[in-house]
Amino acid sequence: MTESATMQMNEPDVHFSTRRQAGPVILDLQNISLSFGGVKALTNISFDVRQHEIRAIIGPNGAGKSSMLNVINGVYRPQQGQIVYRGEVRGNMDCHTAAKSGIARTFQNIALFKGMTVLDNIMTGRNLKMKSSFLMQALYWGPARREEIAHRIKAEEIIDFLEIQAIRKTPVGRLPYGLQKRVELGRALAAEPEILLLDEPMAGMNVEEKQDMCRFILDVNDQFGTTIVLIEHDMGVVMDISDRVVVLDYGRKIGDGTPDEVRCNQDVINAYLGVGCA
Amino acid sequence: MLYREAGQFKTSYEADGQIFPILQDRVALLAMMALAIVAVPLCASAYTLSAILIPFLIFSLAAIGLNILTGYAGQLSLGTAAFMAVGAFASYNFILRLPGLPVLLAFVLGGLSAALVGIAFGLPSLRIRGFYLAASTLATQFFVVWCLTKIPYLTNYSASGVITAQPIVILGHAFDTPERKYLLVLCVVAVMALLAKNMVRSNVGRSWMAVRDMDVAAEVIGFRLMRTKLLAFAVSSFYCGVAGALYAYAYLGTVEPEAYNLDLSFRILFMIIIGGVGSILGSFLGAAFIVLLPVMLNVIAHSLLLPTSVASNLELMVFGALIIFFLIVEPHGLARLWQIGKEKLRLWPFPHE
Amino acid sequence: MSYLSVNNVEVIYDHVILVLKGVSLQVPEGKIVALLGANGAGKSTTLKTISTLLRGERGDVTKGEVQFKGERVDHLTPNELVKRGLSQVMEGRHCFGHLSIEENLLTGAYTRHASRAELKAALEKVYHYFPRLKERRTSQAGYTSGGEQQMCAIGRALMARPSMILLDEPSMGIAPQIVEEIFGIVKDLNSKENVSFLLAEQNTAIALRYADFGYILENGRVVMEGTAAALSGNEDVKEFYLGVSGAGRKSFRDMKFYRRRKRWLA
Amino acid sequence: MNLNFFFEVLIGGLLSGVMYALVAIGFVLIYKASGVFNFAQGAMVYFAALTCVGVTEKFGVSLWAAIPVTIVVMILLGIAVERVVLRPLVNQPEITLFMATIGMAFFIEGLAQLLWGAGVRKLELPIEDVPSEYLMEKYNIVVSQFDITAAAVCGLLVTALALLFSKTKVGRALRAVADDHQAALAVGIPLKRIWAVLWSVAGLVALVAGLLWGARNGVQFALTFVALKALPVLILGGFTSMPGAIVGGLIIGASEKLAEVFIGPYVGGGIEGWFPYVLALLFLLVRPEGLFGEKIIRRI
Amino acid sequence: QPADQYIALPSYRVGPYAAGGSGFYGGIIDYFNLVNLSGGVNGVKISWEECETEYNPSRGVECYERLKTKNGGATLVEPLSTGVAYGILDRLAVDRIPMTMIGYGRSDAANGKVFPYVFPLITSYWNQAAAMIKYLGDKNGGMDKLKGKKIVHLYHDSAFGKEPLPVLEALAKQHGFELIKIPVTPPGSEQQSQWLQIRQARPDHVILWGWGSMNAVAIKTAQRNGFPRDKILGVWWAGSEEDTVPTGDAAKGYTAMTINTPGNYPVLDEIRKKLYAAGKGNLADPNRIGSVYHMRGVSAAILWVEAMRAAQDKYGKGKRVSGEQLRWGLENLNVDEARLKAIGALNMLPPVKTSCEDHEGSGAVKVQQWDGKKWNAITPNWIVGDKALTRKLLEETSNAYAAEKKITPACLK
Ligand SMILES: Nc1ncnc2c1ncn2[C@@H]1O[C@H](COP(=O)(O)OP(=O)(O)OP(=O)(O)O)[C@@H](O)[C@H]1O
Ligand SMILES: Nc1ncnc2c1ncn2[C@@H]1O[C@H](COP(=O)(O)OP(=O)(O)OP(=O)(O)O)[C@@H](O)[C@H]1O
Ligand SMILES: [Mg+2]
Ligand SMILES: [Mg+2]
Repeated sequence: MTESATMQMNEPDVHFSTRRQAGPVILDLQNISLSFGGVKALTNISFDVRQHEIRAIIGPNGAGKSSMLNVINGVYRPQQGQIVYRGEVRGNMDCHTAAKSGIARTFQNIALFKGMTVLDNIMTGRNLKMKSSFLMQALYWGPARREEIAHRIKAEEIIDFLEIQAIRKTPVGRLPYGLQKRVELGRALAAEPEILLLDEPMAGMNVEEKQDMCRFILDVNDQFGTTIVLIEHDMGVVMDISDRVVVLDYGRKIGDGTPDEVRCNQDVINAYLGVGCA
Repeated sequence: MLYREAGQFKTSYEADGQIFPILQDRVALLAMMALAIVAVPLCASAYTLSAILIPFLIFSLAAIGLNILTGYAGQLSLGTAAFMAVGAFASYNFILRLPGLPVLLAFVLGGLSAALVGIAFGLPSLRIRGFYLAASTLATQFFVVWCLTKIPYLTNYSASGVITAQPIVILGHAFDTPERKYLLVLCVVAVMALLAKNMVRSNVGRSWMAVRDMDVAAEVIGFRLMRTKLLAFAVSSFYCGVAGALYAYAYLGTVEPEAYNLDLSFRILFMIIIGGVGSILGSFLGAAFIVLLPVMLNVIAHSLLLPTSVASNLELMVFGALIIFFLIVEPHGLARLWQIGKEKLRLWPFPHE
Repeated sequence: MSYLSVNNVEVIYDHVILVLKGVSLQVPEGKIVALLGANGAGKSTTLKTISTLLRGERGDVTKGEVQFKGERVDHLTPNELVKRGLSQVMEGRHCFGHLSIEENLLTGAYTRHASRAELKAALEKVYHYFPRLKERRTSQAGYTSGGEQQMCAIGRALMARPSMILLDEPSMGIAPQIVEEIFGIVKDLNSKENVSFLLAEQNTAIALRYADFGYILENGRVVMEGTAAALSGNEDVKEFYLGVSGAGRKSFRDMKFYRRRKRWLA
Repeated sequence: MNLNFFFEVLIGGLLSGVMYALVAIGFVLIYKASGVFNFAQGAMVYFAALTCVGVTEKFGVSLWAAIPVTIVVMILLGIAVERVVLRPLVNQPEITLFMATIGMAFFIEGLAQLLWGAGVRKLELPIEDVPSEYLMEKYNIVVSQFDITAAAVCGLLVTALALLFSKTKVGRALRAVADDHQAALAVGIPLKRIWAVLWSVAGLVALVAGLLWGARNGVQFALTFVALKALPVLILGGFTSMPGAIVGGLIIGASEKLAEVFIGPYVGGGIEGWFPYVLALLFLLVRPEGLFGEKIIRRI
Repeated sequence: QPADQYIALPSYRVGPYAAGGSGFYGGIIDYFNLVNLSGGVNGVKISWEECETEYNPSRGVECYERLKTKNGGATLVEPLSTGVAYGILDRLAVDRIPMTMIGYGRSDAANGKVFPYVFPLITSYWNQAAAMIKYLGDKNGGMDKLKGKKIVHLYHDSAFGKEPLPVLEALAKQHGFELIKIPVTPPGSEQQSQWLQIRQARPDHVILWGWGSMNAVAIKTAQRNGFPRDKILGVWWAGSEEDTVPTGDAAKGYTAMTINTPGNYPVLDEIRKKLYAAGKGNLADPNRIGSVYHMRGVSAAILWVEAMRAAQDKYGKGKRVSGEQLRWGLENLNVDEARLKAIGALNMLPPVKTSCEDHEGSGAVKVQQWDGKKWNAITPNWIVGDKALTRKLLEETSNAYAAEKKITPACLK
């Protein structure tokens, strides 16, 4: 079952060689500063994200990585700086507009809807694409019904892709941590986003599960061309799958570049990695 | 092993999306509906119909309304009775002022008026949460009842401020006997319950639950908090409004605003908590529990030949104790208990998966 | 005699979901024991069974018993267990959001009848381990970052000065350097203060590096146990838990789509 | 407008507010320390007052002998509540616990009437409920001596409880429990004992409120309704703040009286029922956690 | 068909109004027991069943529906609750069960042409309000002396409190006194602002149209604000021991309306002797015998038993009468002083004579005053207010009701 599902989603593994090349800059963060009361979470940070790339953000605990993601999708409003998204300067925007413009994300502390099943959680991801009025939905009739079924098919594709068929009707609250992370990814994918923000998607997983997760991320990036911004503490993963890495420390940017550049950056080694490059 | 899904394969998402995907459930439901429509009016006594079943159905409807707001959208409300009052008094006035208005349409208009009031009082929920909101909904409760006692127009200048529901006549048929009233209420409740079930299993319902479970995340995903919450208030109040109108028209007949007091709000709240927060079925189970339990306790207490005051107090104590007991046994309510029962049945004869 | 022993425990959630199917394990005094296993294997459940926190989650221990220091403890309250020297760091942080970091740490010392000076010393020790916490000591825990909360949860458990600690995924969400530090602290406490550890961990490599002994849990059953060295040497463990197969470590980029999924059948 | 009258209304309102605060404290105590919104507080007030009066009647003892007996009863009640209701419901959602307290309210009301009868009783404290002559003569303002005493008692209670919460280890533990039962258990906070103590203290607070309100209005079932007066106080002051209860009480008391006297006549009167709620609600729009309540943490 | 005369009693003995409920229903049952001890009504035993309503309309309706079919069908019902009474109002004519509303409920129900099955016996709120003004006029030395006086109507802000307003307003116009209306939000556990307003207005009299705990609070707050209690005149719901006892000395001098002359009567002695001495009394506390609520219960039962006698006289002595027949009995009551004397209740309640037009049958009340220990009547004679005025109002509103309900007013045979 698992295999057949994977089969229909993926062509044989030849595509590594044909990995998409990173395109033009899609998201440009300029001089972002954010503070909470006295705590400076981010100070004057600039970096960009190119289309189709996997961009990692790393840094010690409390460096401001999650806050950065929150700024990108409009949960926090930076006190300073601007965000250029798809070539347009983005004014103060709330998370709803961010979602509408194609930014989806997962959360560090899993933010699934605990009382709903896996399938329903994934369906919520498609809400922006649903058009029928609530009266139609109440009648569950005609277009509303067709729409629901069409979206259900999409959701099922994602379920197959993430290999979580067996738990589609389980309330997410009952799932073990690792699977919840996977469902959260599914919910974000359901929105068919242009940019996917992932906050520690592999925390609390063992190697095998991390491998699965990496595979999903790479596939998404690959097949749908989704741009991915990733926060992760597992250096193995970050160095292996990301195209470029930003390093934050105490709200400041201390490094930016390809994994290999970053790995050998002395500041980064001091602040975060601890060990030098080979 | 009567109850099992094994062998019932769904070949389309459409089939899987049915309200009751399991055949046995569907059969049981149809049988129950048939029973309720045909057998009950024939066999049940006037007492059962007019003192048990009608209020049970009306309270179930109100409980569905509250469940939409509290159970699905997560906004704890203590003002249910106020919305019921708006529904009742609005229906009364519509019929009074617009002669010839069909009664059912008046109920709908009553519900819509309640929905408007609901939206107005739902606005604070955008900022206020949890018990703060719950306590604030009491403002609705007191304010609405106050308005109804203070504005004589609403009670048609009746000296004592009571209204007397007009007779229910639909297409020339008078719904005046318990049987007919019962059938009317049954139909209204069944249709509205079906609509509610549809809502909660489609996108609106998911938006409510998302807001309930984690509103920040819901916003990030793209739900609009304001629209979602206000819609929940509106739909919920609509249901309560219709229930309130039925309460006046099909049950009490003559009502004073006091009939929609805080006590009633609380009773409906009990229903959804005992029955199951976030479950349409639970609304029915809870209503049955709260309607029947006091009656049963009363009958039992009196058959024990205790002095009446002792019996009445014991009744109250047992009622309270049973609420606690059920919460301890299953904090998610009777609906959850029912579900566990079904799961057990499915696994039978094995104790667990 | 072992310090902590779990004998043939069976756990059911919600009356119908059987999660642990007869788990037995031992933690000898002064040793570090690692509990490994995939997601949903039942590691957290095992730990919660030991610390009797299961009751609050509608889980029931239907079989088996837990002994700590030679005494049956499965009927005790968590508070009595902490008093006897057994603390738990729960999965998912569980800091008291409205309390400041320092207040969080101080609640950890609730069961101790410590003087002000002693408390201060204990606090300093935690701050010494986690300097980041010292910086954030007055912030409400609810507003600190994920990693800071994790440190706070670990620090809080240390405040009780336990003789045995159950650690549930201490490395989750923690920067690699600090992960090493945390395990360093574990080793430190273990060797200097003879504290025993039972740690559930996904980061198998590091867990086996520091542990003396390991159990592997699959589907609610112990499928393999042995010294840490033996486990690290096992081919299956290598492949599935350490991510190295015959040819050495594979890049995460080059994962095959269809892997041989070996599952232990018990 | 007659200024003297204005002040009379104001002062009367402030003092009534203190009486509300007295009940609100009981709520705050439980909420702050366990995250439970205790709906049974009103029933406990009634139960305490009725027990006190019932004991004097049944055993023919003086009030001073009955109070210690009632204290013991309230402590037993607290222990029973923990044992029977709270312990099995550890770690359940707030709404479940809230519901359980409603069940408790029914039980306690039934029990109170079963034990002592449904009759209406009088309770006389040795403080006369007549206008203070001193204030009457000096400032020509009518303020009851009783109310002044009640205010003093209330102030004392609040100070003591506020100190308990902010300065002691138990206070800290209580706040921890309110945040996360499971984690509180894990760090070794003896939830059972703490809850039993807490509910006993809440029982004592209820007794104080019951005695004062009972002396004011007579000991009768309606004492359970004073809880409704305490709710707006609670949301205005913040569920988690002792000083909030007092300040909220003063604000609510004063503004509701002023509104009733000076606005009421224009709209048909009787606005006291909803005015405090609407006021509190408007206030919450500005500060959703009340005046002094702990900020609700919403973060992802 | 059972031989018993069966009465449905949807009562309330718990909750906020338990004190009143237990006294009232206690009185009824005591008197029933007394009658049964002496062989019943011409040999017909009375049976009854109680059902706890908690004063809640919805539970009251359930109780009514449950009780009405038992024992071959209830022949009379009395809920002592306006809400419950309204809830079953429409059902009575269909079920052919008469309902009494002794001293409460809608006043215009006294019109038997529109409300054939409803009997607000002895006094309705309107006649009571009229009598209050009459009393105040007399107290001031004549109705003309009321001119320019200030009377505060302090009322429970509900249907109950608003009921007397039309009468009071009409009388204010007629006699030229100023009526100041001050509502109290139920349940009325705080009245500081109202009493400050009253103190400010310096009225000559305060009518306390209160209920339940509101009364004690009103009296206490009056004391706290230094308002003389003897200027307060309560409606009968504010004139029981339950309203004054909890206030301690504060109620000394307070006056209230009553339909029973406080005191002791042979019938009460008999109840003491035959029932309580034998341990068969209904009240938990024998000291409450003869209390206001208890006496009212006994009075209600006396009138019902008289109605049974009247009906039996017409439809067959010694036989149980049906609800319809008992309705006739209630409509043709004639309990004069001689009859009351025979019962041992002379002066305990006013004579009652009903007719199709007048289901109230009396409208006479007394004023009583609390001396700190007990109630004492302070008007030797029964007071009757301006009945012509209330009659006119009654015709108007009941006919409006009939029009709304499409009822053709007519007397039943
Ligand atoms: N809403 C907030 N209010 C106050 N302080 C905040 C808030 N959000 C974040 N902070 C602070 O900002 C800093 C950065 O937090 P952030 O969550 O971005 O860290 P992070 O890099 O994601 O760390 P980790 O790896 O531990 O998750 C932290 O010190 C945190 O305490
Ligand atoms: N409260 C609960 N109700 C129902 N099922 C639960 C509950 N908690 C856990 N489970 C189930 O029990 C199984 C074991 O869960 P547990 O949390 O012990 O796994 P774990 O090994 O700690 O996994 P992870 O590595 O993801 O933390 C899982 O399948 C999970 O779905
Ligand atoms: Mg983070
Ligand atoms: Mg775990």
